Amino acid sequence: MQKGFVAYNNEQKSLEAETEGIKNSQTLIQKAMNWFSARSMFVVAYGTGCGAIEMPPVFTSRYDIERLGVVGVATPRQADIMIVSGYCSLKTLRRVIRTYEQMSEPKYVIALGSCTINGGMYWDSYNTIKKLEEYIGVDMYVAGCMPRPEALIEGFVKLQESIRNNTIQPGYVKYREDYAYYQANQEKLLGKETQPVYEEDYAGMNLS
Amino acid sequence: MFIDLLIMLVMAYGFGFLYYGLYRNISARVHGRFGPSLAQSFYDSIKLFTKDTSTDFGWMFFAGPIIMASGAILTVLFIPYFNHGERLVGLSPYGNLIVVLYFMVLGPLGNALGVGSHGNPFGAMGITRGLTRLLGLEMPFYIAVVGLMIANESADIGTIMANQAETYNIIAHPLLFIAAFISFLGFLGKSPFDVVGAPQEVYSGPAVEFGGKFLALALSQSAIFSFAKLLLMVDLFLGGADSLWDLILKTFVLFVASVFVGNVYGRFTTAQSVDFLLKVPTVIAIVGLLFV
Amino acid sequence: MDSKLIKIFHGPQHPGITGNMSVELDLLGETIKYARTHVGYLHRGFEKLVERRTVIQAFTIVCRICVPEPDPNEENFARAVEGLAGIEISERAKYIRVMVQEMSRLAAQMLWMGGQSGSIGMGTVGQWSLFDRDLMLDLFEELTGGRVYHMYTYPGGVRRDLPEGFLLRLSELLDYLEKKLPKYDSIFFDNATFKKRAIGTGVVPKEEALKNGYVGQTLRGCGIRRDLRKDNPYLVYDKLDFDIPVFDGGDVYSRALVRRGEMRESIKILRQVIAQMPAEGAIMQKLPKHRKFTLPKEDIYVATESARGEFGYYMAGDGTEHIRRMQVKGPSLIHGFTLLEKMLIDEELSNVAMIMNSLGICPPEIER
Amino acid sequence: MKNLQKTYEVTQKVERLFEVTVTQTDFWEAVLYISTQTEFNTLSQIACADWIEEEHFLLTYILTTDARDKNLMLKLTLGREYESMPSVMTLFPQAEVMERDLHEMYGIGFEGNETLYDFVLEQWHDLPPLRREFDTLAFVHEHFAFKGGREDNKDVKVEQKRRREEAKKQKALEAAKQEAKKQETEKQETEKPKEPNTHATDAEETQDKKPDTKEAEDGQ
Repeated sequence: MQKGFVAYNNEQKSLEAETEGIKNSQTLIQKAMNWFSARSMFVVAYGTGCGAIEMPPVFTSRYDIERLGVVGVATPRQADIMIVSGYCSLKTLRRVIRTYEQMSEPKYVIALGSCTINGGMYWDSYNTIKKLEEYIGVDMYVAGCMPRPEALIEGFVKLQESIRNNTIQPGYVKYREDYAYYQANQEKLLGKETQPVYEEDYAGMNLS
Repeated sequence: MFIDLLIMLVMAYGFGFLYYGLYRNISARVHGRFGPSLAQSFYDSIKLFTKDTSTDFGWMFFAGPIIMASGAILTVLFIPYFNHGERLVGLSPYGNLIVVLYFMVLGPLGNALGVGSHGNPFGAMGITRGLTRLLGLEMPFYIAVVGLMIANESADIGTIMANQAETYNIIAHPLLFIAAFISFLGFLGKSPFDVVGAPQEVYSGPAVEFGGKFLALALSQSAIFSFAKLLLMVDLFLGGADSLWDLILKTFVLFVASVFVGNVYGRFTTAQSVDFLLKVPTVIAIVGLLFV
Repeated sequence: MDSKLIKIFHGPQHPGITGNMSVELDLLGETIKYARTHVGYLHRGFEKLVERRTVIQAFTIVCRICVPEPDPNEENFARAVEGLAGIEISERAKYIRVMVQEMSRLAAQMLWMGGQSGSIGMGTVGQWSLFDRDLMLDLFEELTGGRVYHMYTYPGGVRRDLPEGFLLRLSELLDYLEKKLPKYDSIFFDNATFKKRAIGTGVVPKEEALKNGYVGQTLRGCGIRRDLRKDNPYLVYDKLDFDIPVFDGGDVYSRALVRRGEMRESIKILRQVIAQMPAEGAIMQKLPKHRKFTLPKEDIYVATESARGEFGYYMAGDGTEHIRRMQVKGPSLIHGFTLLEKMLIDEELSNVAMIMNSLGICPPEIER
Repeated sequence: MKNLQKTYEVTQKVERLFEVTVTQTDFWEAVLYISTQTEFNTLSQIACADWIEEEHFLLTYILTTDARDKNLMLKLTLGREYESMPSVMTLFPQAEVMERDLHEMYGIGFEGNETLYDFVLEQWHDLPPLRREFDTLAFVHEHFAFKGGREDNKDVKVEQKRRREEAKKQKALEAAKQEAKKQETEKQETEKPKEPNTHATDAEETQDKKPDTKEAEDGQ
């Protein structure tokens, strides 16, 4: 057995142990709330990478994810789920963090593609991040390059199940409680300005 | 009386969302797919009510959706549900068509107040578009309604309904109906007049900063408001309803007609839609007015 | 600077933008007074990654350069490597490559149709056309094993032979599409609202089109008959009989009509390919082992007509198994900057999504 | 084409692709002449290759005709020490964005182009990334963390070399061990019959070795 796999397995076990404690401690109202938030999901589909090309098929007539109550919306304010569809370059990561922080709780993140898990095909690229969960809370990974639409749908179904049964600790709770950790990671990579600066003025014009 | 009003509101809420669900289902069939469940819109609204709100732009922002919702609620309360009925007439004996038309404008104005306070340019743009479009919508609709008022020599909705016992206004005044229907499409916010919240252009417009409970309130008011508009059209042109089934049938037919138009046509720009509304339906309405 | 202007960023997270890029707009009311494109949200440093990999390893990543249509990239890469290493490919492989190119072109046009109709709020067309595109992707999956990324056009030929009965299924799909295309005409191309919005919008001046290096539908939409498949034929395009649709309005509607014509031409080409393809022949030339596959110290430029215009690759070898430099120039590079920034001025905000879609701007190929 | 052949030495690379080489000082004159006097009047790409061994960049201006049927590569070499070129923006407006790209990726300056600010990178303080001396792997290991299970994330060649050497050492060690064992068993055989335990440990050792070699193959 190799070192890395052992570490990984331990990580997995600790995650599973953590979630078993939460499972049974929900009231009837919480159960109902969970049921409704699993049944209706508003998605802000931020096409950060190649994964964006498999989103139109998922949302249209071939795969029709609206059956499951998943609808696309335009703004992060209205959304429950953000799909980070593929690798994030450093410039995109700033926007992803901003989008994530604009969403109101409860919010979930589905990371699409191998490149969000460990860099995937771009593991030695200087401009893409390798591990999304260091910077924002991630609830579901869909592996593959590209993942098929069925895989994305499966990801949604699994996420809905786990929300309904309350079997995961949602990423946004981790993000809120461990904000210092996430912020330190963000600042280590992006510098002090972890969110895009729009005052920067290229052609010598003022925003006012 | 009070129970009556409550039933009217609940019915408007329920039917509004049911129709919205139907709209999603019918469009899904046009698209060649299965579509969500009929109750999906209920789930959406309940879920949105349980969400947190992450925004704070001052009290004016909170007041916006509330004014919007009260506009919709007042509109629906002043429209009688049934033909010469004792029940579910709401406040209509105390008001008339002119009051209803006034309340219909209240919603967008309240929206404008709320949206103006958050400073997002997309929201301001959406509101500007909405008010500009309202200018175009009101002209043909008001002319058509005035035509009806002149024909019936009354501004009371109950009287107009009662006068249609033999021939519906849709047959008696077809031109007025066409004009009113085109602007009714615009009032519903369907293609080709859906310029206000166009996601590809202004990023869902006025609702750009609304999330969680505010969005839920906005959705509920739009459901109630859509049903109110359907009711008004049925009352004015289809002779009102005798029974519950009659009501459902007539609103449904009108609704389906609007859904199909919305699915086939693209979106005009703001200028084009106002241009179109001020030319085509207004001219039709004026010609219709001459025949009255 | 006028203080009445509102500055907005159209994108990167915006439904009306073609991918992950943004356009910085200064608006007076809803009229655009100043526009500037910002890219870099998708930069992966492909050109650096290629330098670190061997030729065959690099082959697997080039198709990721442009997501909606990866095949012109593979074709370019394969042709550049063949040109440098001096490999001649067989007749049958050429025909298969033409087939892949045209299938990918059809799929890309379907995707474009969805985007173009979605940009003016016609959801129905997009739903239908994406379904039809998916049928094409199913065939791709059968042929290559991948829905979106195919990694099929290999230096020296193609990676696998056709599956049994593939051409039959392809021609069945073509029959279906031929029946379906008139429906798109009636719901989309002849639609009153689309005509009203698209005619006279986003006009490209004819006199600057050639000089400024615009390519593809942008040229053909303003009446200039330029297509690399005819002008600088590669593979077996000189043996095939097809037309280049040309319209001279220069606006969004003309470009849409050009694409409409191209879909029919692609079907025509595919039919000829099915009829003429030699049944026998090697699909793959014998290549050296991949650790020993070296390129001479030479450089070359190859170009392919993709569904949106000319796709050019500059490639230089350095005598080792690595590629020294591979530089990509997609059609969006010029369209997204030089053309778009100029064209958006004095347009309405409502038309931004429509214009970007009609130019076919695809950000991943701008920044690689 | 004839005009071009009169003034410059043109070599044909492949069919419909020609090459002209100029020096840095002659460049402006050449590009002006070619774009106005010959049929190659449009720019389709500015390519750049970094020849770090020969200490220069090779800039290639790829020009094409109105008929788009021939391409011309106009080549020149440029020193690597952040030198600058005259911008061709006035001749070809589309050169603006290409020069901006090259400026960011190689640090080449273009005189006359005023848009040489951030193009695809944002707040980048390192070397221009496409220069050969910029090591992307070192950069990645410095700035990013990998998910567990990818500890083998190293430069393939170095890692292969290391593993091969390790395997060699291991082999030598084992050979030495076995030699020693042989000698021992030979010694023991003279005293005692063979023990089954030694076989078991041998088998374990070989199993341990297997994943390493397999992984090295995967790494390719």
